Amino acid sequence: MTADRRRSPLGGFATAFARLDTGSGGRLRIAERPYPRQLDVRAEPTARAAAEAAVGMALPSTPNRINRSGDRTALWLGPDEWLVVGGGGDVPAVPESAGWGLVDVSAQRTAVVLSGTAVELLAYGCALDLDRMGPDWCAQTTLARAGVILWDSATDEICVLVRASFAAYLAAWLLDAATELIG
Amino acid sequence: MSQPFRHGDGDRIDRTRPLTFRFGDRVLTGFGGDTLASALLANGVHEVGRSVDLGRPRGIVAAGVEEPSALVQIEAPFPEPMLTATTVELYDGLVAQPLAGRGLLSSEPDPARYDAVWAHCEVLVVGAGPAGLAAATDAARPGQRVMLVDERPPGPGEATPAGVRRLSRTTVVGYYDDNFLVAIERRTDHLGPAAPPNAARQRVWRIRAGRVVLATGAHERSIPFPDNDRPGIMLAGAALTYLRCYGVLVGRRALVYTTNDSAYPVADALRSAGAEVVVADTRLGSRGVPPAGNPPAADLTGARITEVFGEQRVICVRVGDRRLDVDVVLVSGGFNPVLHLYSQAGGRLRYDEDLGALLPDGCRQRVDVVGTAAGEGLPRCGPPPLPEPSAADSRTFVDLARDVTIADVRRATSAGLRSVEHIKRYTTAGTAHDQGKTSGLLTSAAVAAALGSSAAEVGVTTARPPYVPVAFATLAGRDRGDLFDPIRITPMHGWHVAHGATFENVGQWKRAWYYPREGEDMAAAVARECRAARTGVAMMDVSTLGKIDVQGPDAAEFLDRLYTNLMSTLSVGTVRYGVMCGVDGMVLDDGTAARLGPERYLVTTTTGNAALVLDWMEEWLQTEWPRLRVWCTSVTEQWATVALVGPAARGVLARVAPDLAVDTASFPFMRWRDTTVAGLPARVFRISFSGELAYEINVASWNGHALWEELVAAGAADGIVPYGTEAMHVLRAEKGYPIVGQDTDGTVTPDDLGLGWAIRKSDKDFVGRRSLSRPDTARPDRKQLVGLLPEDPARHLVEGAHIVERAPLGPPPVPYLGHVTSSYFSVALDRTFALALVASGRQRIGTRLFATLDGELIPVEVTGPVLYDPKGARRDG
Amino acid sequence: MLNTLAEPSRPDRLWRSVEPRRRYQVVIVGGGGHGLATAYYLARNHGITDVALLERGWLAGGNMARNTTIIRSNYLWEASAGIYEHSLKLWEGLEETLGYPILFSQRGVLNLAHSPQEVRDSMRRVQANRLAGVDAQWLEPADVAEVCPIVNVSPQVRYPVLGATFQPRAGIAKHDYVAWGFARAASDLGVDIVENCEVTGFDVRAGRVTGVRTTRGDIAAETVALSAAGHTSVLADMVGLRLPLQSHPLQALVSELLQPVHPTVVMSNAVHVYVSQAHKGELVMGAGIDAYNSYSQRGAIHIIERQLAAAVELFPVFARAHVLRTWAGIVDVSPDASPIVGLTGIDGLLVNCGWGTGGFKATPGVGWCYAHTIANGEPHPLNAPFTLDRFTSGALIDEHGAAAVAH
Amino acid sequence: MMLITCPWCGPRIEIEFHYGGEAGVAYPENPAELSHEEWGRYLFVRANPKGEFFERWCHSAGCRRWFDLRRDTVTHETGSIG
Repeated sequence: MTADRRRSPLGGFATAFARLDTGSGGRLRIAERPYPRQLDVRAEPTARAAAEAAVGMALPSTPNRINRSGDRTALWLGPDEWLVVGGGGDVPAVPESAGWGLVDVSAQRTAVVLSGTAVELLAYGCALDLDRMGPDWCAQTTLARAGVILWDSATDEICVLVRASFAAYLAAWLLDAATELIG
Repeated sequence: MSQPFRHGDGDRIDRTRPLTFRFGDRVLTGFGGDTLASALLANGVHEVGRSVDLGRPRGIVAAGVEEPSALVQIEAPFPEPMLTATTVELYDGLVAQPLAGRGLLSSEPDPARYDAVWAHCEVLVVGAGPAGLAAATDAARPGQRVMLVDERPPGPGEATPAGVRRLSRTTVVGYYDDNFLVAIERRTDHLGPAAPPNAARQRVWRIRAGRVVLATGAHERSIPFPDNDRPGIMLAGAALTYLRCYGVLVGRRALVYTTNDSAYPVADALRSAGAEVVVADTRLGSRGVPPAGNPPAADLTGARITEVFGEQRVICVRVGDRRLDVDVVLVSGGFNPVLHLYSQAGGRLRYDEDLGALLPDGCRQRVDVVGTAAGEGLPRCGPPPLPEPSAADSRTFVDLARDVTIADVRRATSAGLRSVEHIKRYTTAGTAHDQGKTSGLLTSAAVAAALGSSAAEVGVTTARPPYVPVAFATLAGRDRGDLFDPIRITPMHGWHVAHGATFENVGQWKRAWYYPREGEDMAAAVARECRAARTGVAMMDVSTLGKIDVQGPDAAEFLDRLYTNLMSTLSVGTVRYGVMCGVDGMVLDDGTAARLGPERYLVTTTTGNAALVLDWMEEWLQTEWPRLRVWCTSVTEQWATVALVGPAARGVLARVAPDLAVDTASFPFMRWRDTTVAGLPARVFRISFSGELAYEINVASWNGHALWEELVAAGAADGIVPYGTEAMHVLRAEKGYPIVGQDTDGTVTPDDLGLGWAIRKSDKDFVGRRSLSRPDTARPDRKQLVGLLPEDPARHLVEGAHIVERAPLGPPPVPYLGHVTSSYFSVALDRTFALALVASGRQRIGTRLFATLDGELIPVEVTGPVLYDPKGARRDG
Repeated sequence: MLNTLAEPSRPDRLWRSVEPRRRYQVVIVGGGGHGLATAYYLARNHGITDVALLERGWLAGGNMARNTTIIRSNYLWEASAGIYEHSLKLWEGLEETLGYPILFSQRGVLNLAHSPQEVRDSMRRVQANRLAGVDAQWLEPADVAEVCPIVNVSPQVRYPVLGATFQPRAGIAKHDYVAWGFARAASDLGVDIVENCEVTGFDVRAGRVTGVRTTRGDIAAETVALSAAGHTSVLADMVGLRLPLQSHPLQALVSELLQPVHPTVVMSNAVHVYVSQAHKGELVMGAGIDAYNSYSQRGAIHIIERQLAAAVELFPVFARAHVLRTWAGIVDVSPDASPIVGLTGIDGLLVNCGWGTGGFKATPGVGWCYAHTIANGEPHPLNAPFTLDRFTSGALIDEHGAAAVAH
Repeated sequence: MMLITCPWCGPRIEIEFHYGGEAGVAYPENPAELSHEEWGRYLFVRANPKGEFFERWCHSAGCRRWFDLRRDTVTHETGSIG
């Protein structure tokens, strides 16, 4: 493997994000966290344990909640679907007739982290009641006119997972929404 | 003297902040906190415009959003049509014009920003009057979010209850399902030219509330009498508002004309401010007992205004046998609780005889109405009295905004109209900017009188959003320009831009259309790109194709049920073209399915249908076949895909994929291989949408740009050419490959497209199969996809041209056989050609038909759809 | 060709709203534009005046009072062009026919194309229209700007205008006056117009509909003709007739009165805008259809917001115009976006429905053909293709492409 | 704007959902055995009641699950089925 020649969907936005940081006096920060490992995991109830063993962590049972384990987080996407974000190593192989499945979707979406007045910024285009999400939440929803996965990635930080083809649109939309902050 | 009618300190104005503005050709002054109306009145200006139909002078009637008549056009800082002077906050440099009923739109682009935000609360209180404040205070408690929304600017010294979020200059305009309310906040209008350019001028609040409290107050209404529209005739409550809030004495010789006690404090206040006031009470023998204080008695009882003198301004009125010289007439015909939002919410209204007004009568949504909006403390004076029928009825207005008189109403009823809805449409009453806020019940009363029925029976017309007019741009918000709709791009987009590609919109995607070189037009560029693909090597970004990972023990069975051909018979490592039908048997989408493993497939869809096909799969899995153990996952953006096409493609691939045996025997057509391309982990498909030797190379999308550049470099020796969607369309059309959405329109079956071979022979069902045997879908003379060769090989048929059997055309309607779906110039064939859907097309191969274009007839020969390399000899290079 | 601002005349005589008799030759259920036109042509073309027109509320108070009054005939398929063009020809003489000012204004309709595929579809429709005898032409962006200078034809917008089809004979009319004109004329010819009379059931004897039950008593009839648009399913259910219809809200809005700015009618399916400026000066604009079934005459605000975003992109001059009022009609949509007009398989019961968003422009044309069907017991050649049977045979008349939402 | 309760994700705005029309219309066991009339009815005829309606929705912007919902087509009041 030659040198890393990857390009992240929002590589071109770094300076604009930095300008927002200074312009808003640090009140609001937007940054891309590129190349997050993402595994889409599907499992029937009976095969749940096997899937968890394969990805090496427990998958949340409660809708719109996450489990954290070391550098990985498992997001609830549906009654039989999860997204395991972070970690590394080989993608686990799925045995035949296992009753669970897995797809490497690491390049499908990129991660944008919002910190500071993230909730206020999201309120411009997200209909969720973000003040009432409780701890360790995640949600699939729409932000502006793009489908996203939002999750509580750290204290005072919300991570937005957006499909690569929509990322530039969403970044431009977020920066425009923040116009009043940068003056 | 400037502002001769200022009197005392209004509690809303700031006398230390003088402001200069222009109205019409007059330069005037006012104070911070003034509305345009209060500033005009302070300067003794009552007449502000002319009425829409009759052109009569019109003045200021009210002090708020209910204003029916004082319409102005704002000229600066930016033109805005038809605002009420009573709601325009004064600022330095305001320029307004009187308005004669019709607004003028500016041809200048609106420079303002607009935005929208979502908000959530447990309790939303609408209206910050006494009742609203009390409700908000009462609701405020830890953990409970209370929003208090008020249309006025924050008044000096107005306290917001602790724990309450207050929005001022914010008007709730709509009340929708599930306690969803929409409010408009006017954020910078009052700053005029000083408004910061980066701030949104107006903001749409989308509020979801657990419970709503409507403290929306009541609107005073007038009393119909001849010439009751003259400037200087206004609502009594408004006069008090102007005095108390804005320090404006609306006149010095006032007649207070009332049906109820609420006007007595008004008379009292104006008298103490030095005005001469005569009180005329319509009630016979009433001494008028006002709510509090030492009441002045009515000077005239059982009184009726029978005549008004003065055109631009009332100067004198006749009450009974008395003539009174006045400069204002202050009218109170009772009050209408403001229940527009309640009604929008689905609330029922009942007519209350005592109030002569509608009251809330129950609503399915969680909403309470409090204060005067619920009728509390309103005078129980019944509806205002109507004058006896007379010639003056044609000057006695019920709706000033639309110039509707009692005579108009009677005309409607005598024409046979009975429903208030018909009468509204006949007279246009209630349809103006104010939507009949002050006039609605007067109109109903007039209708009732004309029909000899009651206002209760007549009712009122339905209140619809918005409660007050809202600018188009405000509701448009930030979905403008490039943000109007997402622009979806591929990982190689930057390269295409840098290399001068022109783009076409394909759904939300921007796709490279062609790459013109210096001095090339579209035709030349496309010809060059096609030539490269047919004779050398060319490459295309096909990353936009939809990709779906289908896995699970029943994946094969699942795909067999959705595709017209069998996918279960694919062996691992191979790829198959497939067609999907809707339940109606019409072609839904096409693409390829690659078997990645015994229980895993990767299927592709057309660019436009990626989401539709995934939804389609999920719908069948979840709602019809829950027992199938299959999972579908979109991987469209996981992979960047480059098509490497042309006789020289193998050599180029060999150069960048050293581990891959590229010879036909080791890597035959319709197979896929995992390997390394340019050092990047890749999956290569040997499939072709051009008939040439071709590979589709997939890498993780973040490596797409690197792969593209490596291929450009590796192909340089062979003069590799990047090509766009137009060349792709030409190449596939030369081979007769249809494009779903261009050669199909939702009425085309697989057989119509000549894809009968892709329909399984086994009788195993697939979605849509039953529809293919319906009488009409089984007809032999259906429109079928064929090729067309214009007899003049230089003649290009327009896509959409229609096909007829014979020339010349008869008179319309002329029967036609079909239409041209695709039409191009082919470099390979050195001529033009087209694809068309033609009735019984396959039987007409070899015959001569005509393509019509705007009446002209172009002779064409019908051929099979495959015009280039029909034997498929070029597939392996 | 700026629209005039002439105040329409207000006639001093309209229709007689009467007590229903107990028996009629024909009962038409639904006093909207279609029902009124049908009653009128029954009397005028076929001499059948023993007709009752039953309206459950106030006359023409449904979609007739709620539509955006666009009149055009440039539909894709021969069958559609046939009936809509017949209708347009009738519109052209309707003021004289009815002796009533309906403010019919042939200011032309532009259907914009925003993508290469829309250009293909537009060309196809223009060619089909010309063969069908419908006036239609293709305009390049520059020509679009000539016809309607306020349209933004800049290539710099998200979905640029790539051209448009133009039907010069198309236009608008004043919906209420159309209804009242038909009502007065029908009433004069002896048709009984009955308002506030809701049909609550049907009398069926030996598989034949012999009358209706109403909130104003039972009424016998030799023929019962449904003409109830969005409420057709509700009525059909009463006789166990299941129709391929779904009822949806279709929203519209109106601005304040403005000085003339918009000389024609512009429709854009891609961005769901269709707008004209009425005679009095207000902008009348149609929005998209709400996706779900509904009988509530209101829609969701996001549809309006989306439509106005598109409108302001397309017409920057509209930025500071104001929305005064929004509302919704209830449209009955058929699977192929084409109407169903004719026999039902139940003797004595006829149906006219499924017009979706196309009902207003068809008013005189369908009235003419439906009256013929009622009078002769078999369809007029122009409505013959619009049978229920096509949903069995599969011979649909798919107008989704040409119609989409913006009729 | 309706607030629709997804059985998994809870209340979400209607924009997040895809409408599926009448609930409980099953794909025929053996389509080949149906008459043209029966097949036509399956293809095109759906209930269209004024009032209570049992219908299908998909939380397409969320968990992508289909579910049935009881909704009043006049008031838009919703409730789960069961």
